[in-house]
Amino acid sequence: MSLSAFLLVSLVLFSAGLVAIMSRRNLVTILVGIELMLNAASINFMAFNYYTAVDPVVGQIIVLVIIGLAAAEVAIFLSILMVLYRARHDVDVEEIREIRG
Amino acid sequence: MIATLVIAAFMILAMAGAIYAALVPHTLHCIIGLGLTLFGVAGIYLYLGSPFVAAMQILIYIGGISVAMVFALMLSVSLAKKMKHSEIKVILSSIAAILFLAVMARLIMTTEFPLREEPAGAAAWGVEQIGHGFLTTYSPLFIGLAICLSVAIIAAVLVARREADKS
Amino acid sequence: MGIPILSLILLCPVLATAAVMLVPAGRDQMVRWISVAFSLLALILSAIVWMAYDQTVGGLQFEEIVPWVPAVGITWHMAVDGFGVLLVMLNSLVWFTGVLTMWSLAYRVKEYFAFMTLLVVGVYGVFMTQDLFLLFFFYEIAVVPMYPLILIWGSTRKEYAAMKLMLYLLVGSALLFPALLAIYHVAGLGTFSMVELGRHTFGIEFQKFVYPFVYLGFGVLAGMFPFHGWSPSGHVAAPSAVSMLHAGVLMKLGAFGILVVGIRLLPEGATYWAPLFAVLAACGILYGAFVALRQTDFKFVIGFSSVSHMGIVLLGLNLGVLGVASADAFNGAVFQMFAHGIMTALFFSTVGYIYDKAHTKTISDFGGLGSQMPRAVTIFIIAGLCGAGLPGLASFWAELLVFLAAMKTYPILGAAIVAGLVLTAMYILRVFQQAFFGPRNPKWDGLTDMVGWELLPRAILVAVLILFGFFPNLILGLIDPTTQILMEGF
Amino acid sequence: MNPAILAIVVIFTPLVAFATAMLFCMKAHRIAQGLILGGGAVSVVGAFLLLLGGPSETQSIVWLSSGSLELSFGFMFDGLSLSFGAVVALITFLVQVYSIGYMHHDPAKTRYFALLGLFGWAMLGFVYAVDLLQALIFWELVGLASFFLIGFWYEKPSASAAARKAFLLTRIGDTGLLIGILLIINISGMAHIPALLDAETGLTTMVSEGTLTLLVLLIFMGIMGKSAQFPLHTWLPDAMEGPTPVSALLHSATMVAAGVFLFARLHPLFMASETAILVVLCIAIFTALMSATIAMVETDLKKVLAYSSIGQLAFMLAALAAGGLLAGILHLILHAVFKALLFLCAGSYIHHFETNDMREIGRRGGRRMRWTTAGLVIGGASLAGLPPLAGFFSKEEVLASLSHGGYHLIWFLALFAAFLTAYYTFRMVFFIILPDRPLEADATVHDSSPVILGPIIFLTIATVLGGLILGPLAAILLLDVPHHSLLSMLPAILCALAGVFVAWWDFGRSRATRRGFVGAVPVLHRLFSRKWYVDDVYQAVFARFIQLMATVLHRVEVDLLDGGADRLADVTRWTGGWTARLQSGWVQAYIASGVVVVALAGYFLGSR
Repeated sequence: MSLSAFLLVSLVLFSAGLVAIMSRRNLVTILVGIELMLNAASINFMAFNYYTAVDPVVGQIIVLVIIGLAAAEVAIFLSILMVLYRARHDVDVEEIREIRG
Repeated sequence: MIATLVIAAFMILAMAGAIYAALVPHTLHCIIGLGLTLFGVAGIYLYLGSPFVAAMQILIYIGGISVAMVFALMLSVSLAKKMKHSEIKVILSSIAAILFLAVMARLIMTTEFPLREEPAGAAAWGVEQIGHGFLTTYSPLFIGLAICLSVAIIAAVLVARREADKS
Repeated sequence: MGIPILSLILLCPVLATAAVMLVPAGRDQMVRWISVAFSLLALILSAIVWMAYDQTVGGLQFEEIVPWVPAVGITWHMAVDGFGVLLVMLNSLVWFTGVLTMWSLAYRVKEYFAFMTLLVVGVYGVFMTQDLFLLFFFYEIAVVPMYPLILIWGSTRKEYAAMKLMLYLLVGSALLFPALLAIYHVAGLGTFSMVELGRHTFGIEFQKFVYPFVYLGFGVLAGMFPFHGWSPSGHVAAPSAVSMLHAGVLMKLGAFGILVVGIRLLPEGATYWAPLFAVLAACGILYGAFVALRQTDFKFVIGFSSVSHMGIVLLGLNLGVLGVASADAFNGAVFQMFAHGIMTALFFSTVGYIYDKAHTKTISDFGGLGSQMPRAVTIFIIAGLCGAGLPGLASFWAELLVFLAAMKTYPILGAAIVAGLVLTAMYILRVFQQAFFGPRNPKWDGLTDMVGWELLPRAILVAVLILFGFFPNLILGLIDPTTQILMEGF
Repeated sequence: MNPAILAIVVIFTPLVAFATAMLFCMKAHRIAQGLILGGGAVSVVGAFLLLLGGPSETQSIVWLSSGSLELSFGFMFDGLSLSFGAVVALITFLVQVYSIGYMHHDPAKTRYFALLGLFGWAMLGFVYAVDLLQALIFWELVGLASFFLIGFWYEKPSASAAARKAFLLTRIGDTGLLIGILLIINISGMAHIPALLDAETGLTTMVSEGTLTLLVLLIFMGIMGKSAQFPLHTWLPDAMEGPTPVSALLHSATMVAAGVFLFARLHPLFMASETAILVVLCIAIFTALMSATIAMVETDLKKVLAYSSIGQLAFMLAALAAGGLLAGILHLILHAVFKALLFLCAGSYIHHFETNDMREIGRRGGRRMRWTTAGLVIGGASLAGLPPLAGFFSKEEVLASLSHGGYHLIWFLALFAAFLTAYYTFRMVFFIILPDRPLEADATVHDSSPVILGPIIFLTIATVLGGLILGPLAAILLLDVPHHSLLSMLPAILCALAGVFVAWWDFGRSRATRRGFVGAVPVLHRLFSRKWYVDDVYQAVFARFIQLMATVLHRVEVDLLDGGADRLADVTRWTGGWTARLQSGWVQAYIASGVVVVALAGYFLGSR
């Protein structure tokens, strides 16, 4: 297995995340897309860490941080989602367009 | 050889889960797809010599995050049902994503990476080193993460509760 | 390195901002006392710096050098030369008197003083730092609080004025920032230290190209004709102490920037462009005076007089670059920065007082105000006479030195500017006559005149004007050695 | 005692009195009055001590140094400073005493007295100044004091307008003066008066005659403003809006004389330029004739005196320009004495009758104020140049210096001006002492109080004996006393007597028409009573021009510079409005476009 293989896997994950973000109307599925993209980034870190980095601790630390941040993000995201749901009984992003210019 | 086969299986699992999650209409199925991907990624971490991170991936991501998402889904009943799904949007965004994928893939294939002589063994970067790193050089990161997490959790509680009071 | 006195001065407004923010809501009196205490402390420290500055040696003193971001060569490098000492003093004086002027403010006191001291931080920083990056950093700190200050506490089309001011100044910054980066990059020394950069000789073509960016970028803040549009409306809209700081000190940042960045680092570019900019500055002097003649609002008159008087500063700088008139032009320009700062602060402080009482700034609404507010009127008249260049008040010497240089370099232009003094006298006297003299207007009989502490800040400024009006050598002795060092660069 | 210390006492005591009165005594009128009078008395004593001490070395310190420039602050103790300084201090003090009575009922008299102190300081500082810039500073401060004193009754619109006009017109002259001084500093690198005047190393050796002419004419502009010479004279008659003692002190005796004093101070420079002399002579003689003609038709007592001041100042300048240093200074000093006397008398009448119209003063019994009337007649006779009063000697010297200088046409015109002077002066006198209808038996007319009469009587005596100072003055100025034959004095005496006689014929005798001979020529009468249309020309040309410029530039500001910026902002906003429509708020579209852009960028950048 070479570095490029891992990078390609991560690219596929990232693209899948993009599709999810761009096409879905449900906030939860968009969150799933974001998680996919974060994972793609993590894979990249780990792969470069394994194949090229001088100090292999760095990559792992960053991945751990990403995992932690993802947890925080999900906590916030879900609580907002709950509030939003209660207020509007809907989490369809096409309806949430208050930043329209 | 077996290792190669195993890692290839994990990679395929990860990719398949991701594509499934991206395309499937039902929200719950989507989360399941994410779970598959996370599992596959954990396998990849294992192969890349980091059992600790792989364990964390399973514990936090699959055990924590996915479960939380499912719970959230369950709490709001109508969310669990199938959402409106517009085919045209899926097709358009898939085209954009594939365009992106193609360009990036070409970049990856044509780039020469400065590879290390030989991949480091697991012994050189075990849990001990990670812990040491977190407590010395990267301690600001650690502290920052800790603060961020606690703030996020407190904020999440506050946001959810204040609205509950109002209603 | 002894006591880092410059950092201590800078720390005063920083601590004041922090302390003011920590005061519980509703304790307005405490906010005021905190502000006045810290500004007094800064004033005392500035006075110590002035006393301790070795005038026989000149040059940069009280140096503090601490590496900050060594990777790109940013250093916490604080030091002042004669100009810096003078302008730090100016800032301390205007801050102190500004706080006292706003003593009676009642609306959102805490936020007001927090923003105002933040602005002061930026101004101190620019006058003290010898690091190009920090200079720009502090410059922006000084500029940005203007927006909320005008928007929240202002009057007379405040949204419009605040937005206009912000846009003009941001355009200035946009010109400036690439120019500063280009200076850093082209020098290739890997340091932002202006002392180091000053030793480097830039290519003549580069200097010619970059200098206008620096000049215009800083010039916008200095109220340079024809990019002065923000200044009159900004002054009019801002609350009095902000106008004081703004016209009194902030506009000097622009001129100071031209001096320390433009002229010191790019002398040949400055020389190349000086004739054009000198003529523009002269136009600004006459233009400001003419337009002031037509204004109907107190603050607009002062605003345009600021354009006119800052024209003298800019003219002095450009004439100094041309170097025909030895040190007089630079000395005059720097002197004028100080004198105009004090004078305008006095103007706005007094007009602010009248406005607070009468709730109008339209000149023709008044008439015979001299009977009702003799003290306020007297103080305004002193400021006005200073503006008209009356001997015995500080600006006379500044203008004299610049005019001297102008007469030597461009005699016809110089004569025209000297004749412009008549215009200055005309618009000032017009205000006196319409607002203060004439029959007593019974509408204003209820107004109370300044008493006690209200008189204090204005009295301090008047005293400063008169002191340096009669003993100009106190200032010239301070700045002349620095000017001599500057002149060696040409 | 060191003269420098004495000079500091003389100059700065009034300042201290002024500051103390302004800061601490605004309510305590009596204390303020006492302070100012005390300061004035100290100045008088000091100035006379200096005068008795005789000329001595100049003393100065460095005041300002910037680059190569060095300015000094110090005092000159030559005959000119000492004699004029003593006169200034004396008349200032007398006017202060007089003001106690005159301003007795004014509620703001502390301010008034304080300003007199300010004026005393500024004027004395000017007289002893050693450096051109130092002189300029005090010169401007004198103008400032004048501004405040003319506008003392600032609630009267005419008074504040007059103050503004005085400040602006003198300021126009001062522009020339400042340019001249700046040029001198630039050329010679100094402004120290004795050094500039030095015959071997001074200014005259540094520049060509053309340049020198330019320089002295620029300085003369300042003199024209301050000493009210055509065409900058129109502020002086208007300045009569101020309290009468102020007119006596500033606008006849001392402040307006500052211009003449400066001319005398820089006399050698003017003498070095033929052209400048001619220009000054022409302006001076024209001013003298013009002011005399206007005074002939004026009925306001103070304005007649104001125009006569303009004319007499022109006489002084003419004498100085013709080379008669002694004549000019003598007339300067003696005119200060008798013109102050005339104004104080006028003030006494005005204080009593509360009108400025001399015909009305006469009709209401002005001549019953005997002491005042005596002062007026003696002062008037002196102004007319009747022997043996002070004015006779000085005017005699002036005319003699003109004829000695060889300017015969000017001499002749000056004689004519002297005739006119005698004519209008006695027109004024006859209006007051010989009113056109018999006086009623009015018991209420009485003479003024002793504080007012004291200075008048003192100055009357000084006017009678003034001619005696000729010898001592020449000695202190180190000049020779000229001797004139009786024959050479005859034309002047005859002119004066003729003037008095014609005035009697027109206004004094019982069947007089009281219209004057000018009244027979309506065109001239209108020209004179409209003051030669100078003010109208100013109004029509300069004021309108400046207003027009201001309006045009104001439009430029509003429409072009400011408006242009606003238009730019409008365009931006409009563009923004259009582009905002692209912002659908549909986040997914943003992301998609972002992805496409990144992909394209990656394609083009990656293909390199």
